[in-house]
Amino acid sequence: MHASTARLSLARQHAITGWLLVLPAVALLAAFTHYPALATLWHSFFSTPKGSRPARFVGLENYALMADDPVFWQSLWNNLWFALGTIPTSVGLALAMALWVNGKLSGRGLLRMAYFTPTVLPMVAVANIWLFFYTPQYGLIAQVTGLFGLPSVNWLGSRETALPALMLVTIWKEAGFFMIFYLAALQGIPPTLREAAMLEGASRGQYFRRVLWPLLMPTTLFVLINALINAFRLVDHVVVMTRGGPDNASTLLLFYIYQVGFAFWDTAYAATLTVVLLAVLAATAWIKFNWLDRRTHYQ
Amino acid sequence: MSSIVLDSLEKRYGDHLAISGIDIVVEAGTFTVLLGPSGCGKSTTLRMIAGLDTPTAGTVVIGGRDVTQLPPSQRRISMVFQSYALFPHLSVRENILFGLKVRREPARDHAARLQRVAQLLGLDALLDRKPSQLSGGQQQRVALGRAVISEAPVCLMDEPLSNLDAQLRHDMRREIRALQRQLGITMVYVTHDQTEAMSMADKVVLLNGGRIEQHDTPDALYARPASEFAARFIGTPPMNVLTLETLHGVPVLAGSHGPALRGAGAGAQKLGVRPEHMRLDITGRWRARVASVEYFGADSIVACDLGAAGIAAVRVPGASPCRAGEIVHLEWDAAHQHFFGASGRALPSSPSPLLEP
Amino acid sequence: MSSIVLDSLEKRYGDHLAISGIDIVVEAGTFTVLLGPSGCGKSTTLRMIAGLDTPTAGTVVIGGRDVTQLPPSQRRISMVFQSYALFPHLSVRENILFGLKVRREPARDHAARLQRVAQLLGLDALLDRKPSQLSGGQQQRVALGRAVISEAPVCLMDEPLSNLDAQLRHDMRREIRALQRQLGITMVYVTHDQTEAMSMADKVVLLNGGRIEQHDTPDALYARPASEFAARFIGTPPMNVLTLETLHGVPVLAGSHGPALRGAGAGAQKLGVRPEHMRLDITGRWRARVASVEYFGADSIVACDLGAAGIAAVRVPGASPCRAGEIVHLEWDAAHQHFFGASGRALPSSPSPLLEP
Amino acid sequence: QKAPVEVEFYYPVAVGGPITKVIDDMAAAFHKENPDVVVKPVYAGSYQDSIAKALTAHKGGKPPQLAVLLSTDMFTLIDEEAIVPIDAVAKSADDQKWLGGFYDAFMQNSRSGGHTWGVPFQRSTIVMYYNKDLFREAGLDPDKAPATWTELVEAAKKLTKRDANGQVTQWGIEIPSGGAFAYWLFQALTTPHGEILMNEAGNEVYLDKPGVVEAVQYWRDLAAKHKVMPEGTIDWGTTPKDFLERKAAIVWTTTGNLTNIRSNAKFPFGVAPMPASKRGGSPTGGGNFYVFKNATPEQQAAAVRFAKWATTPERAAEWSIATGYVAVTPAAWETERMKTYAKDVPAAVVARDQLAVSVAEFSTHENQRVTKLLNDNLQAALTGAKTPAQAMADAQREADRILRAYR
Amino acid sequence: MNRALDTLAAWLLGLLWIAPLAYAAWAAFHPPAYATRFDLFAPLTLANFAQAWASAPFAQYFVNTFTLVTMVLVAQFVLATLAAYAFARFTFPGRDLLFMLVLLQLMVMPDVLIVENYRSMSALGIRDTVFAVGLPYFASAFGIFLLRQTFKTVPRELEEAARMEGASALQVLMKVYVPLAKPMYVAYGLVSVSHHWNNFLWPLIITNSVESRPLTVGLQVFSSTDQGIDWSIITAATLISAAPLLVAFLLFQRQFVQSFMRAGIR
Ligand SMILES: Nc1ncnc2c1ncn2[C@@H]1O[C@H](COP(=O)(O)OP(=O)(O)OP(=O)(O)O)[C@@H](O)[C@H]1O
Ligand SMILES: Nc1ncnc2c1ncn2[C@@H]1O[C@H](COP(=O)(O)OP(=O)(O)OP(=O)(O)O)[C@@H](O)[C@H]1O
Ligand SMILES: O=P(O)(O)OC[C@H](O)CO
Ligand SMILES: [Mg+2]
Ligand SMILES: [Mg+2]
Repeated sequence: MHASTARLSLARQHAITGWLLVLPAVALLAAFTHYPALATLWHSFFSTPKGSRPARFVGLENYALMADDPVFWQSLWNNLWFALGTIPTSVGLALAMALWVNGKLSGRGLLRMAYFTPTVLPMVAVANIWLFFYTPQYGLIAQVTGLFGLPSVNWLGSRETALPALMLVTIWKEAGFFMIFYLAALQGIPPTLREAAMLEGASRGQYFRRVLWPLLMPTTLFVLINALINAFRLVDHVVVMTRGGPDNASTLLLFYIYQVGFAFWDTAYAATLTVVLLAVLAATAWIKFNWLDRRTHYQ
Repeated sequence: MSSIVLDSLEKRYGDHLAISGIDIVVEAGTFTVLLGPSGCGKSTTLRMIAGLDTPTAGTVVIGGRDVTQLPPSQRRISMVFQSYALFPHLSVRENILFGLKVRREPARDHAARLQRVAQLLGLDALLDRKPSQLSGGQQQRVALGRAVISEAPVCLMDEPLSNLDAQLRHDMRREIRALQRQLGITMVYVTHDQTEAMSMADKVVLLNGGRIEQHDTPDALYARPASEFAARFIGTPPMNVLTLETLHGVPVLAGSHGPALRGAGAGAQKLGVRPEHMRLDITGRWRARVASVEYFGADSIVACDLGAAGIAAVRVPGASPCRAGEIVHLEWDAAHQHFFGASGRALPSSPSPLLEP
Repeated sequence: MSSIVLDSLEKRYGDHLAISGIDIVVEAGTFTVLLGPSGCGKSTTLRMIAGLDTPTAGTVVIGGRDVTQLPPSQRRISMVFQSYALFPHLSVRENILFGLKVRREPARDHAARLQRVAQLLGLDALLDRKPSQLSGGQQQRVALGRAVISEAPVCLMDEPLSNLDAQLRHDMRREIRALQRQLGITMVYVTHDQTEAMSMADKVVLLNGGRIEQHDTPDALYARPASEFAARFIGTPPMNVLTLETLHGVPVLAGSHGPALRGAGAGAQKLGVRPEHMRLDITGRWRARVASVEYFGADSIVACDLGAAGIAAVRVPGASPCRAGEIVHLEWDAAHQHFFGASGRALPSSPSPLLEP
Repeated sequence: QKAPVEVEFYYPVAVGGPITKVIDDMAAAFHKENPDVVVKPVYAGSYQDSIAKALTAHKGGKPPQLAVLLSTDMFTLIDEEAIVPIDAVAKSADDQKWLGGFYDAFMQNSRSGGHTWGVPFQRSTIVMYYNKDLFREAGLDPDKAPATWTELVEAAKKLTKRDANGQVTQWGIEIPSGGAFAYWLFQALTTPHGEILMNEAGNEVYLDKPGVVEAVQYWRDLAAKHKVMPEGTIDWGTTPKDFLERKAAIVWTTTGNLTNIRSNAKFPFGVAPMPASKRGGSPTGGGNFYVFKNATPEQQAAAVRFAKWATTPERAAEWSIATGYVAVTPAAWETERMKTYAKDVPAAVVARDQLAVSVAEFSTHENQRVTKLLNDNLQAALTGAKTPAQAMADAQREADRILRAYR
Repeated sequence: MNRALDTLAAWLLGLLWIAPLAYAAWAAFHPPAYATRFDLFAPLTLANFAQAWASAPFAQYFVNTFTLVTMVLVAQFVLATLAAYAFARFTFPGRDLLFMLVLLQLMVMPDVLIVENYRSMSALGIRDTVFAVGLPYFASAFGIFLLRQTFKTVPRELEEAARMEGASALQVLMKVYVPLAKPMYVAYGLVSVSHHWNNFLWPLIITNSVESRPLTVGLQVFSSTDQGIDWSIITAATLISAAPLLVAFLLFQRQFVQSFMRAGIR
């Protein structure tokens, strides 16, 4: 056998196996994600078909429209604040929770359960419950603050507090979710490393910063990207709790898209907004991914 | 300076007793080697001293302070793990400096100390590599470096040289010993290499099945093994232990017709003689058949079949002219005889004049 | 049966050349030991043979078939990893049987084969444990068991005994060798233990910095080292290499006034004599000062300072009566002299009559 | 024998109780009487979910044949060419009579361009619920609800209670303004103030009229000036609870809430029509039957038959009693069951009586988009971000931009 | 000291986190009058559950949901495992591009795709089936991404050892990677099940009959806000539908704290 042809065939064999392994997943993804997503992109260059009025090619008109749409800009800004407000906190809390319930804390089975409940509860139901928490005067928060003689706040009804109130719900919903992944990842870290660090006189904080945190980077990367995407994807609670109000103070981009698409039935404009959202997400996620993945230690 | 006192230490894993009844005093600034067969509890003992595991019974006292309940980080101990336990995400440099950094030791010393340790261990060129890019021996040296640089008053090493070649190991041995002396470190050291144990130790603790078999100086361990186990464990090849029987009231090698063995105390069941203390001698009093010959460069080991008494290995210098199947005669000095009773304990009546002043 | 041929094998990691120009022929059914200092490329070479890494140049031929591009699973090789590579989620039993199961070897044999291997390695009582519940040596034995049970025609072992005690290691050595002979396995074995190399190998490949330094039988390696490096690497303690100079046209030890060294070829810069071939002798022709004495039980090493020529270690049987600072005289036979040129290569003009037929 | 015609029927659930069961029973009963038709009821979620589901199905090529959707979805459905006019299917004289038998107020959202597109089914108006105990405590006549805007403010002032710290413990009035319904409640202010917000063709709106701005100002003043209503927006969903918890003495919400409040109120309460400014009145609300275009003529005919059957006086009465919605034909109120019910629950009559002065619910082409901008601007005004005039001017401008295409 | 502080913080957070569930339990087991008032002596009742249970064919919905999540879970495990393995440990042309395409799915909002996917399901003739509810989720970018990260942290040596023993690529996957990633599988499984257990919009739109609809559609009957919120009923229904998940979590949570990668400790 000729060495170079053999070398080629080994590489090819490897490649073929690789392709075969990803094929089923990629085919399904293509069918149910990429094809519809492409169709969406395509539609963004057309007008919305209405009944017998067919779609006609309008080029970038939808994009121009969007640039002039104050609600779009407001929702984009809201979303950025929302992302900034939720991502670091929920990821940080998730990690803290994972460390707590992974350690020798008393009653950690129960705690694990407590942290995980947000993931189990359906968002619609949860949003309704939070609605009660936020209700002025007799809502749970009002009842508690009332005990201390503090004024009752119209959390969801004021422009200043509506978005932060939604952020809190999101953090609550996400932290436990991400905790699960941190918890699982912690299991893969050999305990000797902790022992070695402790012997070297490392405090728990130092062990965390210098050993655990870098070793958890793959998980953090995963969680960060998901948190980022979720910041733009979770809207169920907006629907139930504020419908974007008051006066768009809590409108998030996807909620707006949802309204444009499923309430206004302006599918072309919804597609346009979606393309922008996709682009923003893809760009940040890709940069983040490439940047972090290269710096991530995978043993 | 820190002495180490282990008082009736015990560790159970479920219903498996890994170690028990371990009483050891390691004096400050001395070098103690833990020796024993695989699985006898050496690493477990080290881990108890380090505080990585809590003993199920007993206490650990370091420098006069009962540290049994103290976390490892408060014991001021450095340790080389048998499995290295290198931080996979840190470079060699960062691995070695890890302790200095977390203990916030003055940063200006780091470079100099690192440089010294790296040079000592031949790691200069590898400082920027990750552990996964190192060979086994290089990884082990990094583990060693991490322990050495800390200059902690107590240092535990678990087979720190097992993956190094003879020469490097030889150098390391000397360096470690020098460092330990110079800094007055109290060292507990696990090794399988007897040369290492013999040449480095102030005291050797021989473990067997989780218990102490003998705790002595290397010389004494070699010259006066307290039991058949100790006798067989020390020496390469190990001491020959031959079965005795009583012929007309005098002890002789089993299956032989004499001569009577001088110095055998009452109840002697076994005779031990080290291979290096036996010689092939045409005038030798014991007749044997050569079973095999192994050549080791500097010397050869001739295995001689003594029939019912067993097989005795004889070390002869250089290449041996013997061939398997040949008949030879063996001889040894009475001074080198060790007698063991039925329980395997050494019988006191066998002095070793050669080693006595 | 499978011979192994490595043809100008090379492996680069980035711009670091781990091995290069490796040409080795391992004949079918023979036992080859790879020897060399830490980081010289032993594991890398094994990994190329196994197919775990692809060489950056050169070919691997096993049993006459070019397997350079074949995945490991198609090479019918078993291997003991230097770091064991035990499956943490499987019990000892499952670890050992792993290969049999994935290769779908007849299930009815499993029990018997497992039992034999477990007994051989003293793992009987540990079969249901997970690797994390084993001591270092026990883990190593499991790794060994996994390789041994497969009875593959080619077996690679990377320091398989480094964490075992002398006695167990001794037994294992014998067993591995017996098994290898009995099954006609082609074995490539990495070890740092020279005794192991010397006593087990048919051939020894001595590597240095990724290149072959010498490929020879153990005897030849000991008796006729091809270079100063080989000379120094083999033997514990290693061969003494003393500096020469030319006095009135004849080669003498540096700084000495003679006597002239017989047999020194032209261009000889260094003289090598093994410690076991030197003796302290009142009539010795070379005068030296005792620098230190180390006692190892069976013998002692006396380090003698020969001034500008260097320090020579002399092995003397038993405990030596010398004390540091004493003046002694050294002697050796001309037959044990090795001469090395400026490049470090051995000069041909120094026959070793003792070992010649 | 021919196979029975199948009619897929999407319906929302907007009120509590086992509605799905009631609908299933209706379909079964219908089939018993009309063996040649099988109506397959499909629960389609809330109003929002239902229109989403129906239009998705329409765009995906497999719409239902019949659906109950908000009356305000009419223009959207027409624009999407999803539905056919009922009168194109129901052409017989009897059918004409049937279509003429509904309250006219309900028909206002069901007609456009000279065609009837929807059949009123679960319809409502806004009513005022008030706590009689609290009225008594405040020294008001519990049997006389405030009937004008001025009276409302007066009463609300008396009904607003503060504790020692000045914290409000009980609000005089709550008019929900959060979520999607702000515009609807707003109509309960503009209608009495004599303003109509859009034309029948649904392509013009009149949001910046001074009267409309005054209505906004009045709403805003309740919180900002009179301090009888909480600042910020008030959630639609929690308003009934506020009332039940005695945190609000008066609330405005749909009559569809009557059953809920009746069963949970621990105090006597009254129901009253919208207080008048220049006149009385409220918008109507709720859902109509629509027949889908994609259906075969037989299915369309069968669908209409079912709608007709479901709105016969007996059925309409039954449905009204089960849900709290207003029975949609005067004839229904003449049935024995309804008469008994009206006697037992006089509050139920208030919504019906209000129909006389009621107007169509705000609905235009691009309905959701226009309502959203109206809602946004109302909320902006209510939270003080914009002046009422500013907010309504903005709303008008935006709406004009959107609706230009439909003129 | 430090530890006590930790424990305190952990529990405080825990209380906060469980508050909604605790509230749900409170409201569900008490008459509506106590839904927002906390009175130790409030009477207990099961009426809310009875009422919720009667409002929808929950038994059938449970079966549907159970079928759905099982189907989705199995498909996701299989497909994501294969793909993640390829992405983590194979090199083939186009790999990075493909991986980016996979990541794209994470970002594409499923809601946006509803119309197109509805069309596809109609074309396939599987509208209104449990299969159609699950199908678009079979290939999960989330799972692929997660498992890829996890597989990448498995020491290569273990794969090498398995390969030396003659294991095929698939055997390596099944016998080394999958068992070592077990905690991640448990995590991913819990999350996937929770997600599909609670997914609403797509099932609502693609299904029409009781035979194919999942639990959430039944639950949604109560969460419409048109009539104001009846917390008692909503919470009762929520508890009914979430109970199996909560129990499953209680059973599986231990799996997280069993260590699988502890070779070579000493
Ligand atoms: N991934 C890598 N990247 C860069 N260099 C590497 C990598 N792996 C190994 N090396 C280097 O290649 C050389 C040969 O390594 P190898 O593991 O073969 O050594 P070895 O002879 O087995 O040593 P030891 O006896 O210490 O195990 C070493 O210097 C090592 O540092
Ligand atoms: N987690 C565990 N569970 C059960 N048994 C254990 C556990 N850890 C260790 N052991 C057992 O305890 C005994 C002592 O182990 P230890 O590691 O101390 O041995 P060792 O003397 O260091 O051996 P080696 O020289 O092989 O490293 C061994 O028999 C081992 O199998
Ligand atoms: O809640 P309903 O059914 O009275 O309807 C409310 C209005 O129509 C909302 O637009
Ligand atoms: Mg050990
Ligand atoms: Mg190696």
